[in-house]
Amino acid sequence: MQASARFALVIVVTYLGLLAVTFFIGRVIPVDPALAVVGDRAPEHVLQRVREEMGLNLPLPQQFVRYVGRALQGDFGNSVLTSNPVWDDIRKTFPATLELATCGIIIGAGFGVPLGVWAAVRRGGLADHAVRVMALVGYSVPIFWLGLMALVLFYAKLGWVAGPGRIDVAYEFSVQRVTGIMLLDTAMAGEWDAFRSALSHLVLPAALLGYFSLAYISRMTRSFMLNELAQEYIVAARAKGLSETRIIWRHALRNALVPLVTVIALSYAGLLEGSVLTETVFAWPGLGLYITHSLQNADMNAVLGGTIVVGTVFIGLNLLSDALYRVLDPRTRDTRRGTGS
Amino acid sequence: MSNPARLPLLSVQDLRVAYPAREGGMTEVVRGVSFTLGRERLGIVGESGSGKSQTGRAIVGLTAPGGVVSAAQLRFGDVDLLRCAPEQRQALRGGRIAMVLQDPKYSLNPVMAIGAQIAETLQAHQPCRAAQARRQVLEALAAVGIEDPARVMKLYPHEVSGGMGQRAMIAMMLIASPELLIADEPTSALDVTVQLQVLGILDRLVAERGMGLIFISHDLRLVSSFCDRVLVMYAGRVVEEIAATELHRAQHPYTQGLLNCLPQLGASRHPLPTLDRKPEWAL
Amino acid sequence: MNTQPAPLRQVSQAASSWRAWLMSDRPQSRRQAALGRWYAGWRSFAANRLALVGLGIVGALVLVALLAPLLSPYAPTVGELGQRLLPPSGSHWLGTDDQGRDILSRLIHGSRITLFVVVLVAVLAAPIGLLVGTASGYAGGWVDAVLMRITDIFLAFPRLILALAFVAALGPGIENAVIAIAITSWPPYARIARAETLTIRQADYISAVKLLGASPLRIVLRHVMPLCVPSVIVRVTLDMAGIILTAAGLGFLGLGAQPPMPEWGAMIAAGRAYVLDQWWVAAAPGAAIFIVSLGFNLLGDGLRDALDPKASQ
Amino acid sequence: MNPLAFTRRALARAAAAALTAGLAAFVLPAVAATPKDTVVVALAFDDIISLDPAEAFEISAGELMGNAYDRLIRYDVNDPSKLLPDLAKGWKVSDDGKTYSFELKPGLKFASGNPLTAEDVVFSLQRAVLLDKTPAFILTQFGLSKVNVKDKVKQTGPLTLTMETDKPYAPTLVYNCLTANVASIVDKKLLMSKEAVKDGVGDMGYAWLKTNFAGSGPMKIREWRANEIVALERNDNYWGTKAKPARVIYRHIKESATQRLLLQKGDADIARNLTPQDLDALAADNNIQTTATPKGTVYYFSLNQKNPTLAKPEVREAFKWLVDYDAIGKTLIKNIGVVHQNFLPVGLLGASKDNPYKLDVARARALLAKAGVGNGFKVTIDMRTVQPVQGITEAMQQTFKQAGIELEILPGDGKQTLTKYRARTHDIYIGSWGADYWDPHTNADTFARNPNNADDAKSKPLAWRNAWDIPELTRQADAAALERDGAKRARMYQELQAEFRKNSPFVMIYQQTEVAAYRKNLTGLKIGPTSDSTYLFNVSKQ
Repeated sequence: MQASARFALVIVVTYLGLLAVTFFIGRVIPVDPALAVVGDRAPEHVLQRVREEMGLNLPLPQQFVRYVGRALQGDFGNSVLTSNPVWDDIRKTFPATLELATCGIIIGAGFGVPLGVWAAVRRGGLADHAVRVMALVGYSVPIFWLGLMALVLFYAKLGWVAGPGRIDVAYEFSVQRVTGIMLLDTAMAGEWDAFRSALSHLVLPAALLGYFSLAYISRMTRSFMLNELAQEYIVAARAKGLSETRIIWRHALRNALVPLVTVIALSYAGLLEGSVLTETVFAWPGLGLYITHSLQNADMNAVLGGTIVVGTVFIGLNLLSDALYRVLDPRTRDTRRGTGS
Repeated sequence: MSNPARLPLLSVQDLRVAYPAREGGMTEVVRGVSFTLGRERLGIVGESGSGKSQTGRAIVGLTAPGGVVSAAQLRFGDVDLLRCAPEQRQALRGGRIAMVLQDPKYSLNPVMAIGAQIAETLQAHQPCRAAQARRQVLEALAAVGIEDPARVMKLYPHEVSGGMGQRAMIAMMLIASPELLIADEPTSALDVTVQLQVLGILDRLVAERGMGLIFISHDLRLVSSFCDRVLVMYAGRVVEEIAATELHRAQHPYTQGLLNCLPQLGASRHPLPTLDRKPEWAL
Repeated sequence: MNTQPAPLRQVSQAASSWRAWLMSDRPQSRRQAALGRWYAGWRSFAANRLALVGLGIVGALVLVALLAPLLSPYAPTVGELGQRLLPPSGSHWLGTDDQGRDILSRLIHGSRITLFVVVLVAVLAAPIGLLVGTASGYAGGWVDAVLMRITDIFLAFPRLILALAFVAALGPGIENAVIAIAITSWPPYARIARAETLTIRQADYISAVKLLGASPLRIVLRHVMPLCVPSVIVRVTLDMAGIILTAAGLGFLGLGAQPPMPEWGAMIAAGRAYVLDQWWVAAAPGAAIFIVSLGFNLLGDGLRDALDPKASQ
Repeated sequence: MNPLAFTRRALARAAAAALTAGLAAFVLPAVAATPKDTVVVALAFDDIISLDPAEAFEISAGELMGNAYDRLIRYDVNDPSKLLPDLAKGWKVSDDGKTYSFELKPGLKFASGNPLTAEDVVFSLQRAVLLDKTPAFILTQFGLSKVNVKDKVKQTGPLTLTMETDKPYAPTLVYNCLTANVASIVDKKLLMSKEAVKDGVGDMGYAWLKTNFAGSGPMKIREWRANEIVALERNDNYWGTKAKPARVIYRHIKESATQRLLLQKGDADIARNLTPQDLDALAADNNIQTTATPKGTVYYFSLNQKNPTLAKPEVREAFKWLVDYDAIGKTLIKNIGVVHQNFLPVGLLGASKDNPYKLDVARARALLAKAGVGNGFKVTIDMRTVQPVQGITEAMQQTFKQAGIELEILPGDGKQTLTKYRARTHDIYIGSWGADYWDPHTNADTFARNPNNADDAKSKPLAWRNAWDIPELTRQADAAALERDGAKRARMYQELQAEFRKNSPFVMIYQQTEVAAYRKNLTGLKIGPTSDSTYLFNVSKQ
């Protein structure tokens, strides 16, 4: 009870912090937000009028109060750049990022964990080095460059996958967007051609993001596994005559999963911030691109909206990983059923 | 002494265990240990680092990666442990040779219910239905003197006391009814009162099931009171082998040293005897 | 890595006796113990070939940065439009860029910027993280609460966005990029330092120091922080690649480095327009970034295995 | 939970992911070739902020307006000096040159189906003035204001209307201004039905129209998804010949390389933002053709006269001798621009083609010495990080150096540099200026007019932004705007440009040529000289 109250407080504080930081950024950026609205050619009086409408002439504290006040009422206003309510924009852009990030993390975790386990089991062996190098390469390549190269190869030269964008123009309007997640929408509509098109647009960027999170996840898996494999209960398990497979997957990994969920959750959060660079290269209309573009034009309403979403995602995933932590590790469940003897 | 008519349960000739040294080359931690074991209680005593645990693990086949085990002979009943395939070694482990480890706090898997861990041993050696397994687990827990097995089964290691944990450990190791049990300091992590209970249980089960037991400990008194025969190890060698009842006649100064360190009721405690070590013993 | 302490020279006859001395498990002096520890660390580190490769790469980077003027065949910022976008050749090993500048020379000089960025960010961010982390970990209570909230806020904020914002706010210039990256990259260190502190705080010798009446400040600075340093160092080394990439990303988005500065990220950004035909313009700096960050990663990885008992063992 | 199952699941997911990846890789063909009735355009349109013709003033938005909204008159894309009727059947100006009257074609309809009458035209013009958004000045410069517009623009019959100006301007100027987007005709009935009233004041459908459509042009704007897609659809109620494509879809693609890939794969029919290199490469591809048109956009850099050094006439001239126009023309702007040293882009009335300046370091040095800064100085330039501007700036940085001028480049995003520029806090600014409407006055107005150089001036033309105080030129420019004799007017602009070339703090570099690359199976694509005259509705596809 009291814990949950403290937790609520924490969240409130975090949000206020996000608000403050965003506001601060919006004011320190040497861009006149009004200029973003009226453009280069605007006569002075138009610019001034807009500045007043945006309350840019008020003293800063007053501006901040207004800003927070509106935000607290959930009114993030309209985006200057898209003329839409910020929430509408986010409802359009976030699913795009969500789709990409989710596929990315599935690939990343789905391959990263087994690879990490493999490396740990074959510690110092060829497999270990192979996985290590592969992962470190993942850490080390500039993604925008790799992305473009991948496009050239798989899209332009080989024609295995579809190019930039989320779906072929042919289907752009045939499928109506319910969730905004193309794979779901197309599947729900039963438009399998559209589904295939969406999928083949998704594969490349998702694989790329997947690879990058794979790099991190496999490394962490490895070190967690090494840690577990050194434990006494592994010796016990061997003494019981269990097969290595069972010892590794059921005993060691099962324990390693406990810290691993946090790692995975966090890299998922990382992907959900939206990778500006990937989204640029693949013309993917996602959150990262939205926030960056808004930021560069001092469209602070949009930036705030985006930031709040990212912040929420971050907090949410932290909660989720805590919850999973409890599920996975009985020691964290505070049930004292035990007795001595 | 075991009955010579039957071939010994375990015979070890010139067992050596070596590990790669930080400074290149190999260092031997067990240096030519030999003994044979029937269906009896053998104690191995020595300070930490004397190689007693390594001897035990080498027999079970749990020498840590990097370690090299060699011996003139290492046979368990009719099986030549040196030459048999890893699979067979694995089948033996927990099946015919079991090992109880020191501290249940670490030797039980923290995220698995105790019952599941015990059942696992059984399943690994004599596949059987879940219900069947459950029944056997309950029996095993009861056998180690746990009143309400049904409840304990569902508990996780962190939820039980050390004593109960160690009993569970024993149950886990005995459920596949092995012929040889190696107990590596099974009680030194427990508080004294509990120690005796656990030893009692161990004693009973070994007797009932006619198992061979290798009891590894640093506590000479404990061993002498509990075993038929005692190997005294120092620096990787057996310095003395002696029947528990003959201990007071021990020849080797090291053994005597160990004995003198044991406080005797009535006798004055001053000056406190100290254990002296002579390098030549290690030769 | 030289493990021979000057004052004790006379002891040394042969290297082997040195090794013995270093690895004796009964060190005579604190120094011997410390050196012994380092030596052991170094041995397990050196056992990892990949880590040595990493060390080699980083070493090479430093060397190149130092000798840049001697190594580079041309001036990094002077070019001629007539000579632009030449493919790799005898006279221009890596070809020329869109301004007709020799790419190799730019890469070589760029190494200085990269090094500058990496080192400076590390030097700025790590201490901040250490200070915040240890302080909040040791003090606990509301200090902890406040500091950790702040950390969380920074963590919850999209990182590149934050960096972008700060660069935009601070104006162009590599130094500002460095500051921006530093500001965005301290929170993880704070987290680590805090975690370590929480465990260290319980240690008996800390209470001992307390009994001796040391001030909290002194305890944190002298007794807690030093113990957190290794794990933070490891983390920093592992992050350096990330730092390089972030800097490159900023350069790629047109922030940070000012033309004609041969900053690698900016070079990729410039080469991006020619990536399909004059691929080498972007590929060369791309490869450079790749190799260097790979180097840092291998190094950090090795360090972790060597220093961090959890990961190794 | 069963941990083994968990990890199995992880593996299963891995397998699944791998499978789908593989599937996509091999089963799926690269789904090339867009639908026959749809023209797909790859274009960077992140500049669009509104679809309301009274407000939209960005390049990409302009193109949409041109395709989706009608005006009274348009100019001939093939010869901009000729005017063509659009909605208006006829037009004339009174003898005193202050009253313009128009007569509409009969039976016009909006896309909505509503009839289009003089009422809508009057409403549209008045609305633009009353809303007073950025482009409103194109109309207000003729003396229209919020106060008087209701009587200055009047409906005189169901199909006739008149517009009064405060001075007898050159009719071509007035007409040309009426071809601009801001003079587009909007659907009064529809807009008023969408009007949002805030504290008693109606917004004339402004809020709604920002993201919607109320026009009568050949195409309808179906949807605008910012930074993703814009969809135009054939307007079947169009009064004239119906649009050729049923659908035109713009996809927002920022990278030239990406646009090129899409075009070559056939996933786009037209690519609009290609770099010189990509254009060169495409020349080899025989599925691809290109079309080019000189635009009304000129690139320049300007010296802030608030900086005492840059204010010296010799220094101003020196800079003009320190740009390697030749090399830049051959490389950085090859295919996408031609060197041009006058503020009027070629194609506008009276535009001069003289380009006297070339790279001459010696001469520049002499001038600098004369100005007393012979041993050089340091100066900063604010630059957008976009090509070719950045390339040109870096090239200049090198040539300047030869004359001892240290040029520090301050890269920044567009809005950032602009904020500084408008505050007159820069040293040197490099940028571009596009004609707002097809008349010389549009550029004269900003380059050669500075009615008030005070910091709090009402209008802030480029001359003001560089604190260039020019009462004399301003007078000449105003006179030219009023000159009704075309030939005479042309001459006046010639003189303006001559003076400007010599003494202005503006170094004009080049005039943009817009190039579009398109697939062979397209016909009828022509890039218009202004952003609002690229007509996609004429494009057909086999």
